Amino acid sequence: MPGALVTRISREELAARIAADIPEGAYVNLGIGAPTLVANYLLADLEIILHTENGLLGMGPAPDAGLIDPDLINAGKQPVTALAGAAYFHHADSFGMMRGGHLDICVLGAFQVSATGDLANWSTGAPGAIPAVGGAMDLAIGAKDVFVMTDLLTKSGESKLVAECVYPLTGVGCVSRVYTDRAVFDVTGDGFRVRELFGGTTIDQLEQLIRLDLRNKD
Amino acid sequence: MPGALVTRISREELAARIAADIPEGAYVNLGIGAPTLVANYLLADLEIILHTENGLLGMGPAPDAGLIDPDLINAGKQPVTALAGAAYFHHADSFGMMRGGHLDICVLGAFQVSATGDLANWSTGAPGAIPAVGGAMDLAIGAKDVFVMTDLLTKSGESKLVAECVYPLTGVGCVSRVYTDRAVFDVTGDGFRVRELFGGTTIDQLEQLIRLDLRNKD
Amino acid sequence: MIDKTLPSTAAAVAGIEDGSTVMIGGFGRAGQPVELIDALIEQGAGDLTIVSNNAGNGDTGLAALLAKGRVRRMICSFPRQHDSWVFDGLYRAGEIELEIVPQGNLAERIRAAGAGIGAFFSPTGVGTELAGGKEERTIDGRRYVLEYPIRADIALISAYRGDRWGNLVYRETARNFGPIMAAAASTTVVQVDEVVELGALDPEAVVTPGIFVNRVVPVGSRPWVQGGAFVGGVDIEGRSCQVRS
Amino acid sequence: MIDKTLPSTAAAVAGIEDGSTVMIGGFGRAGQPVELIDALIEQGAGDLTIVSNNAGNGDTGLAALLAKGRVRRMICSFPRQHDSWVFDGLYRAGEIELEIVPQGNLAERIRAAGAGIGAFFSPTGVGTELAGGKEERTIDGRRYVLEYPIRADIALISAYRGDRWGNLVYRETARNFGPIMAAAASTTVVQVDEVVELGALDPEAVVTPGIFVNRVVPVGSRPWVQGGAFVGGVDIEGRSCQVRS
Repeated sequence: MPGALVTRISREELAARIAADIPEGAYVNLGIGAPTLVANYLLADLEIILHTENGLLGMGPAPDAGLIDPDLINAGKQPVTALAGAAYFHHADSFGMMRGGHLDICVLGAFQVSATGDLANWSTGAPGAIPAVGGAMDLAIGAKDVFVMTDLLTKSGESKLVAECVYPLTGVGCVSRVYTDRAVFDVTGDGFRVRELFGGTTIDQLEQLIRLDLRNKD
Repeated sequence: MPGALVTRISREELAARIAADIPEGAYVNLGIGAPTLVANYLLADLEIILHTENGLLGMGPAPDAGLIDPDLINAGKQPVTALAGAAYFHHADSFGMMRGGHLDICVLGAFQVSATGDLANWSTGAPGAIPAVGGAMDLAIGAKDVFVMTDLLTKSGESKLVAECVYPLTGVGCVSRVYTDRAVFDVTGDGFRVRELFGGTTIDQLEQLIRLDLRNKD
Repeated sequence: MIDKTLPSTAAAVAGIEDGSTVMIGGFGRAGQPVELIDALIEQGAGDLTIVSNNAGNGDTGLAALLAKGRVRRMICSFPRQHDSWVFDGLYRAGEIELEIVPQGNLAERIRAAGAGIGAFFSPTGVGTELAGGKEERTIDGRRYVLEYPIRADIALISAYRGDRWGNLVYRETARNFGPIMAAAASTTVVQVDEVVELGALDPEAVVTPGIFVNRVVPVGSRPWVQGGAFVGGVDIEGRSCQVRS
Repeated sequence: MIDKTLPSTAAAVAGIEDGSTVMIGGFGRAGQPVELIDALIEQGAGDLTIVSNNAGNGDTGLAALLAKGRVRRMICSFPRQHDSWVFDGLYRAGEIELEIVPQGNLAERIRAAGAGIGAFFSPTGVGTELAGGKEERTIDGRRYVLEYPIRADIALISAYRGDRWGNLVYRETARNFGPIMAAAASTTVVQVDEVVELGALDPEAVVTPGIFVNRVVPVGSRPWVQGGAFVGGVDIEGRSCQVRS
């Protein structure tokens, strides 16, 4: 497995790397799961406004242990807090905010991302699985920039960056950038392009791992 | 002019007559112009909730002279007050209330009403006139019951109840009842039917005035 | 005098018929009208279609209604949660129908019902299997699918405070689906922590005007909110927590 | 630190280009952002398309902008008022284009732009000349016409109080088109009576969250509202009135 030799960064390092790309003043939705980690690495002296689709802008960190308010939760149904400057709203307004293109960035996990920016992250299509989509499809098409946060390879070593998604789609042509443990990729009109390499990773190695061209052909 | 001999009631009496048909608890929009008079005749010990489409439920009467708040106006842009229990909302919510069928009654003026309940009240179609529709079309299709308040005849003696409207339509098949100075008419699947006669008016006289059948043919 | 308040949750859910479509507010446990659902279980209506974002948590509230076999069909965005074992069992046994709707389309379809919109073109779900069979159209270069309103016979929602005209305010993210479901149902039934005097709610801050509400029943404060103040909550495992100082 | 406040109305309207589509809030005079319109007149942009419910009153605000010949086209529901002589004159002289939209369709089309809806079927206007040429469809037995979003480059609105994140509250029926226009424009500019500290606005009562707002400029209290209290107004003829005791 060629990937085993390549330098990778940890999930926490990756969260910090994504956080570094989020400018002050951005309106940001962090998806359920690993993307939630990004919040821990936003610079404390920058004002970045977090949106949670269940009806809050200006979401703050988790409350101290023992100070949980069950009416105040995030989209993952975990207890959160609200910052000074927060606002509550109902679900139609909240998803209008997304669908209307008002969020600057959302960060989502992925099963697969295609070279044209298609995202698959809600269902593996496994028979017998109970389908559940939540806000994934709305987030995918809603934010100005959709960042994906994922390992480059699955546990069995298959690339999550693919020519075409095999898993059921969440959104078509919606991903702008993919942050992985080995490199950051931009989704361009001409497929994936490497934006940044982590550790000793080379573009040749990445091309071997994902079996897609990462360079212009001219 | 046969109509000249028939008993009529005054505009104020007509407003009182309409008010008497509005039950406690009804949500009601009173259109600009004569319908606004109806508010003066709602029974003071009944709670009837007035809607004004510029964003208020629980509209109260005009303020005392000298106590005008320019931020608190009705759809006719006249100063009003707000009752205890009032609520403010924006225009999309306000017109959603109408369009969604949540108002029980609206009372509108008319140029013409057709036997199938079409309403013409926003434009005479006169060349050179500046068109202006406001909320008329939304009100016409929005309320559960659309009451029209009008003189039966125009100043030149023509019936406002017609087989088919000549003036540009406000709404199709939307009027449920027409309150006139000579009679009250229900709009039925089979045309106008007299609900109530005022003074000495007879159905024969009405049929002569409006030149439409007012009786079942069987 | 208009008085939409009722003395009991039993009175509040009276008359719900077999085969009804019932919207149930809440996102997870926040805003879930548990006392009204308990009353609905007691009331006995069955063969229900339930519209709710999730499909119940643990063994209480919506999960308890499901466990009683009263629900024929769920319309929701996210039935599968860490504590949705009741729904999971019914679904795997083929004992319940499921329509999955992306959360924003669910919200907008409910909103459309209340606002008298016949259908709308949504960009959400385009090109996915959840748009399968739906009319698609490209407008100004963007692809959309046509989505239809979701209406209900009954909405059961939870709010924080209400008055006798049915005006409502909510609390924090427990607002979620309440305002749009209130407008989308023929009969809207609301449980509130507290009924306040008419005029006590700031008209600038009323979230659901009473025009959308038919019945209001006070169920008392939740354990974590008393008299309008946060007095300590429970975490997702149900352990009780301290008051914030 | 995010700070959307600006020191002057001139700074607030900087950069508005010739040919822009500009939404202007207000219903009649209530909520009309007169100070921002004055700044726009001074700024000089022309060939504008204006989206606003009315077409100006008297000789101030929107009417003054029209009088300067800066507006090519009006999209509104009700241009003809007792004091709309400026618009009336331009229209009769053929010097301005007019698109009349039923008020609820105007509001919903603006709302659709902000909410990312591609188009929607509305029952308003069906069978009338204002639906002429529009796609019609019968859904569940009711006739609808297809209406498209109205977007703008700039929205100029008036609110009561705002904070440096752009959160807004309004006052009474001056709220009208503000919240939906704020969401429908690429750049939203708001004049407020007062800028308050972040956190001073109740998060349950914020009507326009700051995500929809780009620039906030305080213009001081209106004559009839000072420090949050009603202190007397002017009637429609402009006569000053007493404070309510």
